[in-house]
Amino acid sequence: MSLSLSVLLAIALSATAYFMAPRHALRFVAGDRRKLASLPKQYGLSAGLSVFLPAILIALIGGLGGLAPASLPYIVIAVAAVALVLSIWQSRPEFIARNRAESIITLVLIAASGVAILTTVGIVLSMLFETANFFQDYDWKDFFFSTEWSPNFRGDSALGILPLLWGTLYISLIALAFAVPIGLFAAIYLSEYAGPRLRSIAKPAIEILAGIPTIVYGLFALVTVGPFLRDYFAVPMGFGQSASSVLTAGLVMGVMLIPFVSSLSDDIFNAVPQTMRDGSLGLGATKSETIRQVVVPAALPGIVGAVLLAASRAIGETMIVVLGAGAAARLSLNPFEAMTTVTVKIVSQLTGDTDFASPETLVAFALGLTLFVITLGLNVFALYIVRKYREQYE
Amino acid sequence: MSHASTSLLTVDARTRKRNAAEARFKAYGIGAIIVAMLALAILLTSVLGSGLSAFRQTYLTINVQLPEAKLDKSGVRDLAVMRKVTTIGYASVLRDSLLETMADAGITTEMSKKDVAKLISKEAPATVRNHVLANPDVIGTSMSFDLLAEGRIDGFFKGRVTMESAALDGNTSPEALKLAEDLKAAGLLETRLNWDFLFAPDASDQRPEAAGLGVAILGSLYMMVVVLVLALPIGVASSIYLEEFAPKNRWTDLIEVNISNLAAVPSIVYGILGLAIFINFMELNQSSPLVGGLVLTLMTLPTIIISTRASLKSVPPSIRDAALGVGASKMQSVFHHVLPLAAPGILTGTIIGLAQALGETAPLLLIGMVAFVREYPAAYSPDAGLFGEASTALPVQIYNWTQRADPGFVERASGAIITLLVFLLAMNIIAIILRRKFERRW
Amino acid sequence: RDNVQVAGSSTVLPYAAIVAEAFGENFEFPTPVVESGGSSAGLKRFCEGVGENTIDIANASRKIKSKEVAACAEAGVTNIIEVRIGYDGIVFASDINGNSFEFTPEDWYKALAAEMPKDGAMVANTTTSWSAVNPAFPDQPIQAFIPGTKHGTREVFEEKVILAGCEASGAMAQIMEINGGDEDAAEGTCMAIRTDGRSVDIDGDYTETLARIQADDNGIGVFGLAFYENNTDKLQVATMSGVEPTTESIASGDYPVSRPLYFYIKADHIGVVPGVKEFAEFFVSDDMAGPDGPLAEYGLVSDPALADVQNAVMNEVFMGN
Amino acid sequence: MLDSNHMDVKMQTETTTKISAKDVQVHYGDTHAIKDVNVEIEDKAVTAFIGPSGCGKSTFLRCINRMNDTIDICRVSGDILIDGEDIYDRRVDPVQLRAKVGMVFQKPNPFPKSIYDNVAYGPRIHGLSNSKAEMDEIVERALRRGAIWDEVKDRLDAPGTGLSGGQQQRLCIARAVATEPQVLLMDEPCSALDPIATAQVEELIHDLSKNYCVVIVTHSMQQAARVSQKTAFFHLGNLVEFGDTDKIFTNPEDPRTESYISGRIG
Amino acid sequence: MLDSNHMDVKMQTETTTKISAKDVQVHYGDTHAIKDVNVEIEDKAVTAFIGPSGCGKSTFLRCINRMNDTIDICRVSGDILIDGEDIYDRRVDPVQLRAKVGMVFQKPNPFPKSIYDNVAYGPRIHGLSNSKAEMDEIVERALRRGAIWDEVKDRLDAPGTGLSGGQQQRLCIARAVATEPQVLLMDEPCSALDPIATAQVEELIHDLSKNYCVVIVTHSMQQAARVSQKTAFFHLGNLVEFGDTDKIFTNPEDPRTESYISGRIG
Ligand SMILES: Nc1ncnc2c1ncn2[C@@H]1O[C@H](COP(=O)(O)OP(=O)(O)OP(=O)(O)O)[C@@H](O)[C@H]1O
Ligand SMILES: Nc1ncnc2c1ncn2[C@@H]1O[C@H](COP(=O)(O)OP(=O)(O)OP(=O)(O)O)[C@@H](O)[C@H]1O
Ligand SMILES: [Mg+2]
Ligand SMILES: [Mg+2]
Repeated sequence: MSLSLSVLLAIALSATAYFMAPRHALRFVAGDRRKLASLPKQYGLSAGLSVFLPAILIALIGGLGGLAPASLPYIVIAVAAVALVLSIWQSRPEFIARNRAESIITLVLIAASGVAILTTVGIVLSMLFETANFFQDYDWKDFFFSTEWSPNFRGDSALGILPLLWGTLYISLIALAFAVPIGLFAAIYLSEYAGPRLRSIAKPAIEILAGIPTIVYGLFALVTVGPFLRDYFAVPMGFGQSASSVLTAGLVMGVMLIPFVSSLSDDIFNAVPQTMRDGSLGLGATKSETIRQVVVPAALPGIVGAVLLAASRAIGETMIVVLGAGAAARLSLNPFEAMTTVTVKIVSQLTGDTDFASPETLVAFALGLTLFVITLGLNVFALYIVRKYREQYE
Repeated sequence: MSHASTSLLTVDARTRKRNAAEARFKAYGIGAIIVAMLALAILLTSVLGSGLSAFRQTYLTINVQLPEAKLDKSGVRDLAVMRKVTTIGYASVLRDSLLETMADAGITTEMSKKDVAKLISKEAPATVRNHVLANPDVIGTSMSFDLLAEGRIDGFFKGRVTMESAALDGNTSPEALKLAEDLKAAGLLETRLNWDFLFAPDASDQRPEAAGLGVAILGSLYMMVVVLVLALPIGVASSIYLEEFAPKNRWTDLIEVNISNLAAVPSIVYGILGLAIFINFMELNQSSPLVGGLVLTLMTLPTIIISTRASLKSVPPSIRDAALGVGASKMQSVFHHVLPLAAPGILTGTIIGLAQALGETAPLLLIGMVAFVREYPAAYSPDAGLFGEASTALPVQIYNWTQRADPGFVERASGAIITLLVFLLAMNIIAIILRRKFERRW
Repeated sequence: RDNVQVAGSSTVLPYAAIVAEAFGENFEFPTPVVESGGSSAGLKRFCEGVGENTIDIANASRKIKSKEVAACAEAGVTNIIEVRIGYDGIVFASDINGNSFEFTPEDWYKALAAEMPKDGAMVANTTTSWSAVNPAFPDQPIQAFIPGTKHGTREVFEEKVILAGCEASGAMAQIMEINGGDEDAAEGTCMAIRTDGRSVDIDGDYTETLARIQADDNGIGVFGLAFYENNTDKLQVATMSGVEPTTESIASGDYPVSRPLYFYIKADHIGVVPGVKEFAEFFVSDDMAGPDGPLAEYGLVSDPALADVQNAVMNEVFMGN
Repeated sequence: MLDSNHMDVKMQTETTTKISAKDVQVHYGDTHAIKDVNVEIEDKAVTAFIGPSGCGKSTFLRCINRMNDTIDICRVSGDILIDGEDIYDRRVDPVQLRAKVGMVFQKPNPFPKSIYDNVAYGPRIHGLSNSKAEMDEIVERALRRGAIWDEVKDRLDAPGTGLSGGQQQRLCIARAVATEPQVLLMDEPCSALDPIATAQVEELIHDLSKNYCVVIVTHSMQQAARVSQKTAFFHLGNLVEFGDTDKIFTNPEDPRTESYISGRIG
Repeated sequence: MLDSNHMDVKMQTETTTKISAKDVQVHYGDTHAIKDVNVEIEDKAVTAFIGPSGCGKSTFLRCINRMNDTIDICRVSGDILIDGEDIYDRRVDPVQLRAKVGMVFQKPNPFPKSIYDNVAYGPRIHGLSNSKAEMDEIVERALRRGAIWDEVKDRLDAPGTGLSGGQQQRLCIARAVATEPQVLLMDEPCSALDPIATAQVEELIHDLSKNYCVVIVTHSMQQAARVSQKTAFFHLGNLVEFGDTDKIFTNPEDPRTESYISGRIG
């Protein structure tokens, strides 16, 4: 018997438990559900979950890493069957099934949050060893403090992270400076001014922007925006000749990020109770004053969440940066110059043709880990801001 | 006070100023919407403009002679023997048949036989060969085939290739285009709707005309099933725990920060993780939609969690109190009241998360899904299990096609982008409708 | 697993895909899965170990490094068959409507070097026009699109063009004079490319280079021969030292800038994963990799010593033996 | 003390009309909430709206400063004139209207901001102060008038939502008077207040009515009798009777008014 | 009519203690909202909490069914026993407690659902009905007891949030009684009600007290006098006086009670 078949069987058993348990309990009280300590469906839920979870857990743990003994499927089924009998036997009128069901669900919820933790652990671990290998070959001081990034095939590469960090920061800031106001204003307009018709069309339409593959944005940056900025701004203003620039990538990325800010903020604005608005309007505030001073502050945690999400996307984006801002690592204030980001270099060093055991490739892991730590810091800061300025309505 | 005796019908100076600010504010809003819509319109027109033609294709109608002497020398119709004749052999059969068909239609050309044969797609011999192997009886007869025309010819009828560009092009010539026009006049060549674009597998760099999205669509579909089935429940469950149940202390702060931070992890890092955990440790099949889906699930989770938590936060506590007050448990108050009110935000997070998952290439690079795959993956196979067979995905196909040298793939890539957007809309439409249903003010 | 899994260099990918497609059409085996992701990632996956969930063949646009072989051996991958499938020509091309060029390595050195020796000291390269590099050239601003440092092509470009130009122009000797005869350092100095925007690194692929040239008529880009041959209506190619790049001139060695392409077979998978050996043999067969085969037609420079390669595959000759 | 004050007010009988409503109808979707209401509300006086729960008092009150505009399904027809100007005229700016016609809502709705900011909000947007000191003064004055200063003076930075129900109500009153509106609409301003606080708020209402027009909704007949000069009795969306408070409570014309009044308890 | 009923109740003096609080202290962050309260609340009787706004009535009420658990910054110490069991014991499930101890909040907070669902929610989660018909009955009965049935019977599917203030308040009362709690805590249940509705709710309270323990917060002395057998007077977080309602209103012991009572108006 295969493991998947046994899991299917376990699911069938838990479905049986789900249907049988309430009946069993009702039998004691002659079908009068009011005499049960919990709702009939809670008996079902409790029993179904008590059957399903242990079985699936055993299947998962046993199935991991291929250490499954041949008997695993039978164990899974045996556990499910025992749990079935026990849980149905347990379904008596005085049994508080809701508590059981809820404690199981709480466990499930905790396990679900565990996924995020495990992911983090996994990410850190999967990068840690290679990062350590990298620092054996390459001086950490040069990595963190050198302002030069120029890998080559000869083995004397300069791998300073600073220009990459600067590029990441610069491009992300430009992208956010474009996307956050536009996204916020779009959200404000949609939730506070627009009629339901416009809203129901515009919101999903703007969300398409998040779904357009980034290569399209990249080509748009490369073919249209880049030359435009060069010809009409950079060259006349004497900022240089480069078609790819931080500004190009930032703006185009900003377009992509609009829906991240607008859609989520719009939902949050909508959740602010109308009485808050009424309170302000009743004092003779204009709609915009109400929005700026009451609605937006009340929605702040959600907005910060949306902006964080947008910022995260900006930091993680590659294609738009490659095509819009180029691949040259550079420390410069000029927004019309080509620069590049940490993420771009992670991808290019990982997918390049260099020796996979050389610092030029391993640097990708060090870059990833460093970025991880830095964004962690930024997130702590964001949490602090939210805590400090949060306005909780009733 | 300043406004003590003013008429309501005349607007006083301060109000005028405030109204101007109001109008400006509103204008910013409209402006923002217009900017967003304009950007969308520009991007969509450029994609549609260059991609719609991918759904049409040029076909040659050739009366193919299937001589026994060439295709089955033994004459016993033994499949094992017949297989020895490769597509190269069939290519020469097709060349001869094309020349004959042309002669029958009275079309002449200066070009060499070899160049004439180049009008036929390199895919065509395989088409004919497969047909013959499936129906050995047809050997010795002649039969009419609709075969793909070569990419540049196709491009010519779609306006991508011109006589001038052909003159410079090493892969075609004005004469070839002229010949194609003649064939068209004779009714032997036609540009028509091309469903194969959606259903055929990818083709190699030499056959842009034959490349299709079948495997990619299937792969993306499988991955999205995995993502939807895992990411939404896990994301919502962990947000509920963190927002509603978890004690508020340093640990939960840490987890909160940590989850926001996961959103900022470059997607390729999830590929590294997926390679390490799912392929090397759990020994799942590489290039499989299952692994792809798991990696994308991990990548999408933070998006869903962040948006879900934001919307859970925005539900007023009085609603929770009301439910608790009638004796609902915390769990019930959350599932019965808070969650429905937070649903719009959750669905938004899902829409955005799925959009990202559907369009992401980088993490798939490291788990082997950025690949040339021609065999359709099965949803289930005894060896590979659920979603375990090698496949690609739509963004991967787009990424691959944009890298190919033959300009014919530009159109294909745009066509694939259109398909991806349609796929995305189809996937999100339920979420969008549901979200509208749940949207309410109180 | 019943399909062959191939991963590695994106330069080799198109060739491998062409072969895989034909292999699937003409053999009873399923079409192999060919992944891209770069030589480095491909070899890394290749060296992860032996077994069903590791790949069978790694494509590479360079020779496997000894460090990598060691890593492979550590993971149990000891029996590796190295197969050279041909050469990748590297050409310089510009917009079809622009000026045409006849380059020498020296021109490229003078145009792109970060610093050049002048009067016994290194000075930054401030040349902005091709006519300043070589009076024979038109007065066109220098704008070069060269492969980013992740690309194997970059290595070839630096060594076979820039370094060669450095030596040919005599700059190499002057640099050694300045730095006191340190040859390694001098080579490094020669190959340092200016970063003032005249030369733009392309981390993407040739389609990006093409798009950049189309957006900027002055641009001159580095392409693979195959890419150029598929886009002759948009690009004009420049000669190098008077030789026009074609499969023939490269095969004969007249055109100097090219590199070999390889794939590596995990011999332990032969007989375990069906079709590995058949695929490899088919790949290097005359029908495919020969001078008249589809690979050559697509732009691969056929290996003059293809017969040796075919033998090595047939006899499963391991590396190092 | 209160009584003597009332006498003063009732002396100056000849007053001008501030608000007049003509044939006002309000629908919430299909619900006909206000039916054909005609009423003239005097300036510098207190008018009380009474009537059973759900009869339309709040609805009518909200019409007077066009707060009903914010309810999508609400439609208002007929004319409401303030100082002879139709407030539903297209030229009327509801913002200016609401600055002139302040409102205290039935459910206290403090902003999720500090107590200080709650009160300072109105003066700030109307530019009523030039300096921090002036604003402090305005806030203190408003909180004092709202009879809540003593309770919150030590925690002006605490959030307004963390107050008790009655405190919130008084905070909202303070917030409304801080902008010095000409007309003040108060929807059950004392519902959550203890007798002493109620007395203080009634005192405030009385004070305000010397200069402004005050309309209150109340369920307490006693309160209506105490503070108002005119009373309007609503029933099922109709304005059944409107007239001098004395008259309504002692000698109502309509049998419905009669029975409502007499049904009163304690 | 009411009076005669009151007589009945006051006859059966010997009652059992339902709720007893010992040394209860409540802090909101730094604010000390309840100071050392000790009280014994009788079963099958109505206890009224009175006191000036902000004195801690709601806070104490919310302690009794542990609704304060939901406020992060709120800390409760001391013991509260119901039927002799400490409700702050770790083994006590607040959910079961709240099913037993129902609550009507000071600010009406209907769910953003239909009127029907608002009322049916409690019975549904407690499994009080076997069928749709039974549920319909429960809902109707609850709405009738909440004195709102006539107003909403034609629009049970309309959202509860679209009701008038007083209607919402009665809806919340109906919602609370629908689950038949043993103890009902009502925080100013009549604050937004007209006299007739108030009378109906008082009637309900009286009915309930025959079988259950009812605690109400009110600002109306008259109401306290009318409906309650015991009255507790809070002041600045202290329980100043607790005793028979008659006694408190006629002969208070504490001067603070005295002055609060005498400050009453009308
Ligand atoms: N959530 C809270 N956060 C901080 N302080 C609070 C909170 N809720 C109430 N308080 C404070 O605790 C004290 C008691 O409040 P409580 O709500 O119990 O008063 P109350 O007697 O019900 O008054 P009212 O009659 O006005 O409703 C008040 O000073 C109030 O400001
Ligand atoms: N937002 C709304 N949507 C639909 N109907 C409403 C809305 N607000 C009020 N109603 C209905 O309109 C009628 C009048 O309501 P209104 O709020 O004016 O009553 P009220 O006189 O203020 O009552 P109360 O004394 O209870 O506050 C009621 O029947 C009510 O149910
Ligand atoms: Mg009202
Ligand atoms: Mg209270």
